[in-house]
Amino acid sequence: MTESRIRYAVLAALLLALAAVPYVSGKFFVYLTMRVMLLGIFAVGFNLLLGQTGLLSFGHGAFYAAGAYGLGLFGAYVTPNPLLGVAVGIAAAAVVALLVGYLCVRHTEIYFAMLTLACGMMVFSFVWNARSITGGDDGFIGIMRAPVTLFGGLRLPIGKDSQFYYFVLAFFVLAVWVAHRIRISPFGLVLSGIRENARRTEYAGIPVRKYRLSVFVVSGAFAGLAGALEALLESNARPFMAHWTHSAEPVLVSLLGGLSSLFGPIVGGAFFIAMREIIQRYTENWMLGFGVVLLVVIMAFRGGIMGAVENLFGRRSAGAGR
Amino acid sequence: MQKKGINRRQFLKLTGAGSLVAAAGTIGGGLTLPKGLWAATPAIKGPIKIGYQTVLSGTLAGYGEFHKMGLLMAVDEINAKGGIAGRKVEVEVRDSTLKPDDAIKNARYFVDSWGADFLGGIDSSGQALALAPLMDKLDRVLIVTHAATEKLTEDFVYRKGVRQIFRNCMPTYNDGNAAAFIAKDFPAVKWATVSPKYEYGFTCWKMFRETLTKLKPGVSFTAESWAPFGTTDFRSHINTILDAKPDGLYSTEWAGELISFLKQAKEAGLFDKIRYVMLPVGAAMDVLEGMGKDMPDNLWISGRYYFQYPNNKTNNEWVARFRKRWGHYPAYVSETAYSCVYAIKEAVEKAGSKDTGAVIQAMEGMGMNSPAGHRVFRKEDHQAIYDVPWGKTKADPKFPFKVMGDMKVLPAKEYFNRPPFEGPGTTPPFK
Amino acid sequence: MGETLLTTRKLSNHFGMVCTARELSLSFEKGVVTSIIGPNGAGKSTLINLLTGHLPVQSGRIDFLGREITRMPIHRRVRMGICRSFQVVNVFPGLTVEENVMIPVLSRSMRAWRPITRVSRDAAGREEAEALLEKVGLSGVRGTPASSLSHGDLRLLEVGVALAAAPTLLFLDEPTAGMNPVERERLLGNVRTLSREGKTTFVLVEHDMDVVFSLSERILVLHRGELLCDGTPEAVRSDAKVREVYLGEDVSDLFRYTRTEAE
Amino acid sequence: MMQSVVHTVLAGLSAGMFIWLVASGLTLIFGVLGVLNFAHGSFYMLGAYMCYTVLRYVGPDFWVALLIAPLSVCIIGYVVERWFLRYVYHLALPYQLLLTFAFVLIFDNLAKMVWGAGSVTPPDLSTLNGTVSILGRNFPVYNLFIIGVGPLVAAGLWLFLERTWYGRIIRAASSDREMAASIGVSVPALFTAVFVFGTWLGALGGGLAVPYVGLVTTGMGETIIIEAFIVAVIGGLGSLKGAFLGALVLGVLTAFGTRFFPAFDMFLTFILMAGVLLVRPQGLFGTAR
Amino acid sequence: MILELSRIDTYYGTSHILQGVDLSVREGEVVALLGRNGVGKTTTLRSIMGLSPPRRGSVRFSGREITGRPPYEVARSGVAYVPDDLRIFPDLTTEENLEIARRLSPRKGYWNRDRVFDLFPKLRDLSGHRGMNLSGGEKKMLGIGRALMANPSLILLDEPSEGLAPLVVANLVEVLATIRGQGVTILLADQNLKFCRRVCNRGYILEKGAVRHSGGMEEIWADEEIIRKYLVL
Repeated sequence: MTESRIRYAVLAALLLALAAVPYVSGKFFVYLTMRVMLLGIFAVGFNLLLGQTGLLSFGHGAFYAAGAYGLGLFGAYVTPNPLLGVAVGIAAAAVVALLVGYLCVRHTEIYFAMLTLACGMMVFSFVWNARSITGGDDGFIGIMRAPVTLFGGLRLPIGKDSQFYYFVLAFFVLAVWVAHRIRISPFGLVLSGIRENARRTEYAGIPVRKYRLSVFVVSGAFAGLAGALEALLESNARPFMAHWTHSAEPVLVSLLGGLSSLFGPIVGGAFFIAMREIIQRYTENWMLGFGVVLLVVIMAFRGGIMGAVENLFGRRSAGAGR
Repeated sequence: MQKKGINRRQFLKLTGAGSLVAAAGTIGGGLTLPKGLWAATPAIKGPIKIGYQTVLSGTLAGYGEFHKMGLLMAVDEINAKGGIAGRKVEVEVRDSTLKPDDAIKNARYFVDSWGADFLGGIDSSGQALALAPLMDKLDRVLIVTHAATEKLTEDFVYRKGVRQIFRNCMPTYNDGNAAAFIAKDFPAVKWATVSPKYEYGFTCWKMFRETLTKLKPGVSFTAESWAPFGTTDFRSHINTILDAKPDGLYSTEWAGELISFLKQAKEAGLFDKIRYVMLPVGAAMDVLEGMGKDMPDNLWISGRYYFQYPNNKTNNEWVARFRKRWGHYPAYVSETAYSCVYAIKEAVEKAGSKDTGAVIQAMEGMGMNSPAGHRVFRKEDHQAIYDVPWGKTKADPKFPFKVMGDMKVLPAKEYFNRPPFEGPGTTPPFK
Repeated sequence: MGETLLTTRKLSNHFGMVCTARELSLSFEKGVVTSIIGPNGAGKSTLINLLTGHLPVQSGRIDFLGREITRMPIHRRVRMGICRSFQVVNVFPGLTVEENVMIPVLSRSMRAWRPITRVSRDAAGREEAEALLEKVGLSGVRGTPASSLSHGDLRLLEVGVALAAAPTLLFLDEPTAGMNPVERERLLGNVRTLSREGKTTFVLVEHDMDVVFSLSERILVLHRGELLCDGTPEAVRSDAKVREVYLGEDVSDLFRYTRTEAE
Repeated sequence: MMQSVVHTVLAGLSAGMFIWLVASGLTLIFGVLGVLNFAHGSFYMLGAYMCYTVLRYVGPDFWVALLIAPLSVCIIGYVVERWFLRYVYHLALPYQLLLTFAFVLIFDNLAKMVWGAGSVTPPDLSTLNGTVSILGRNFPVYNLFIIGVGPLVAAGLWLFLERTWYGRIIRAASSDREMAASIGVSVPALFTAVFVFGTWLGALGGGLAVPYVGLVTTGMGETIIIEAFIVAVIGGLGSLKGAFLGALVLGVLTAFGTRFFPAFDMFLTFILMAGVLLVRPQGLFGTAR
Repeated sequence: MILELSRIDTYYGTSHILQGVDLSVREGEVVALLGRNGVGKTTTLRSIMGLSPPRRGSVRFSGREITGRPPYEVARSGVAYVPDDLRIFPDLTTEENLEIARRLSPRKGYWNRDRVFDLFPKLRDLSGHRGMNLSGGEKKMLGIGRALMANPSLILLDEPSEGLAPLVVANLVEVLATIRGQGVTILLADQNLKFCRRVCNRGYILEKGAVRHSGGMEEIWADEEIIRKYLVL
């Protein structure tokens, strides 16, 4: 009882802190926080696949790109309504994920990783080559942030970053909440069953492949949401969103933060962005610095940052108990 | 901070003090004045901060280094002589990694966190175009020193009115249009290309084709071979060209990829079979030095600046100073980075303010002397107009690499697209 | 005795040159606790693997409750009522004991597809899981991750997870391996009770002869993929062939059995 | 047309051989150690830089450079295996990838600090400098040499693995680590040795690339490591035979794609990879793991 | 005593497999580990070899403590292991499978390739065949041959008679006698009591991870009580 109360209090405090960011900090910090939230949405969704189901995808950039281009094209040709655009972006990502997933989920482990890599890179090549639709390597530029229309009449402008911040925050909270609910839902339990022991899950009467495909699509939809929001934030969509180097980002931050918890990927994402930012202020050789930090993190705490934190607190409370 | 800035700008607008200060700036321009005098000018407070981004990692990191050399030289020179309008110049350089999202992040960092007054740099077209829609929000003057896409100035500055963007380097006009002007005098009628498989390559080839067709009806374009970013093996591309048996080859390959391409093409005997070869960025220092004596003779090359042109005191002295400090000949990005700081200096001192609106006003149509010669920022699209030479590669005992001989200099005005950038009469040749 | 649940016809399987099932034709009746025994390599695990879908059937046919299931995927056999436990503990190590049994419980209803509702609010499912854990004697550790259970508890959980699928026919592959006597007794007690309830029919593969003889109503003896003996415990115990198989062939008596090794 | 096809094949073969050289070390390391070494491309890059350094500062003798450079990179390979990789063998694949990725960042940056940011170009080499005319079109002797070196390395590896004492141990340990230990193989030492040998192969590829590509840059390993990965996967992870064949197929296919289907040349590689994986997830010569 | 195990406890994960196993083998003896499936025979051999190091207790070989030593050191000190699934290196030919073991061992002695081929003439004909193509019986010969090539003082043999046709088992009895004649000590685990009776001097009977009984083979053979309790139904 008290524990859950503390948890709610901490969450409420975190949410308040996030909501207060545009009021108390500089614009750049607001922007970085938005980037952290975007990466967080991307990685939290991705971790439903890696952390929850035990499938390593190297092609999630494709769904991210589908979300971004979906929103961009919809905005340019149909209506710039951002909410509809985000919905279209998510739908586009889910459709691409369904196609890719249908081919890939029959395999697991490294074969799954390699197949998703190949499929993602095909999407990348397509976006790069379909210049008349996507703008090629220049990207799809000039995506505008039209005001959000709610309940028929209420118009909320999101043009300024300080306004758009709340748009992102709302989706971030929604995404984290959905991911949280999936993790504690029967569906999520079955997914962790598949991760822990796919064979045994079959012997529980579960059609494992269908579940894999479902979670693949769901996590693709998260990627699509992040992509659509980034398209709005940066006013463009780029082919490199689908590139494997971008697909590797959620892998990296999930591992950094820890696969086992909901907040691991978000912490990893924040660490990833903050670390680069900090290192970059001191040296041009940020790659060296970042590489060394990565080495230390992997060699020192293998459960990721969140794992290390949990261990620390676990040990402390155990010590206090004695 | 932001609110204060707006207030000040509004204040200046209301009182007309802006023009007053601008006038003061014009009087003082070019003179080295003691700090104390400028300190009395209320419009400029604190140092002049320039946030500069360029690629510092990956295969093209060499360009970033050349940017930095020119940039630091300008900053040191200016600071040694009392700064801009008596204010010290501060510069921070960030790795742009060639990724558009990093370019945006860097720009936001410079403006929103570091407090930059000006932005400079930008290597890739994708980065420039990604950053462009953001510029009126950031509201700082951005001087693009390397990215060449004409869309930046035509679409964003001219059509969409993003007035914060300026470009002081050659756009694709030189790579495409000017190449056609040179090529029209050759007997070659069949042309082919090996170019990068991205917008830059496509655009230049299109410009070249269109302009050359206009200048010399009857030319044909027989083969295109596109090399993705990161290509190191051009043998298949070379085969494509050799199979097509063109008279002329046009290639906008650049940097390391151009070196690989040239070496491999030379081995394959391409230059024995094709007499007319146009390399719009072949005069880049990294290519000339990288190829060294291996560079075939009689290839037509150009660049966005070439250190032997113009052959005047300003340029020659600058090249000498550059060599003394860095032990290199200046690359074109060194010149544009160097001139970028001086353009800021001129504009600020002309405006008497580092305020964005005032500086834009001062910069529009502004002319300045630079190592590359006289530059004028065209009012309509903020594109700097200056001349660069085309010439043929040849050996010179004074240099360990091939240099540009038989220089031809076309006036930039004759081959730069003109506003309104659509409809007849906006693309060369002009009557 | 009761109705026939499962029958096989001429079921065969080979691994390379080794024959692990040779034209096995068997049937299992409802309510009869059956043990399958035999020395190493007799083909006991292969038989279970074939029946539950773990291995593809090379030749022969399997029917369950009047339907052919020879090529049916595992999860559909489970839905029909065939489940198993494994020789090596094969549970969900990272999940708690309760979650371990919740997966099969949920999967029986379509509730397993629900993505947003909470498992913890699924009262019916939890009640069922709780009842089951109570039955197998693990309700005290329901919140413990399976990976930190003792070996005996893990074996109980192994059986518990299999039971949670509410099978009509349940194969237990060496359920008592590595258990201490107390745990073994608890498990055997469970099997007896549950068998008496009549919902589930048990088939065991066992090495512990105390277990086999105290529990089984019918014993199948396999040897090199063939059915050597099939009968009541008493009949099997007194079978001379069975004794020989367990003591090993007498090497001086060379030609009593057909040779299976290709020489 | 004939001329074009022949030259396209030749171009494809020489390109494929480079991918093979990199993929061979990658495959060997994966086959024996079970580690996907993302930093293998960095060894390729370092091999090229070391080769350049020897050429520039010791003397323009390519063969000497080719001898010294890969060996010097082996020291780095040793450090990576002995002090870092060894401790993550038991971890899941993504962690190994992450660790080796960290090394990619570090090596790229260190190379930039040591050799400068721009590309460096080697001095002129008189070695194998000419061209021969094949069907009326020049083809560089060096490329022919590379087309020869690829199979030579393949044959050498084959001989080494099939005919030598160490080769047998490696084959034994790669199929059954535990049994190898039970007959007296010191598995940790063997792993170090194989990793260093794989490093040598990668660095050798880098050294050979110096005259071929014509310049050395940081980040040059990234393009080739992806191709090598693809080849290793197509061929079947851990199968040298598969990697060799995969490299040939990929090299020739890319050459033909560039020459005859330029619109698709970026797709082809991945279509090939996805196609092979869908039909045979374990690759052409791989065994299901 | 060439081999002494005192109170070793071995776990697989959380599973407590060996619970205080004590046994000893004198030089030149052939000793059997008896018991039904799953009583810990294989684990005992693996514990000696260092493949599943015991968590407690000690293993001494030739008077030296080898508990917790890596397997390759145990192997080099003169112990050879023939697992029940033989683990013939599939990529290596018969000859290579033999040679690799000889070259890895620092010990030289009676056994070499020709001696092994004399012992198993069949292997000579198969010397160029890859391990993966051999039949079960051929693998068994090769597995024992490979162990001999190291000239070990002690061979650990897991289930030598399992899956073999009676004729082959008979042959095996002779082979083991020959090996023993060369002064090699053998510790074998088998379920086939009749086979063990023919080759072994003594036997240990394991049940549930501990030694329940030990004695001469004839004594065990004669004790119907023990046979019924631990070995048959």
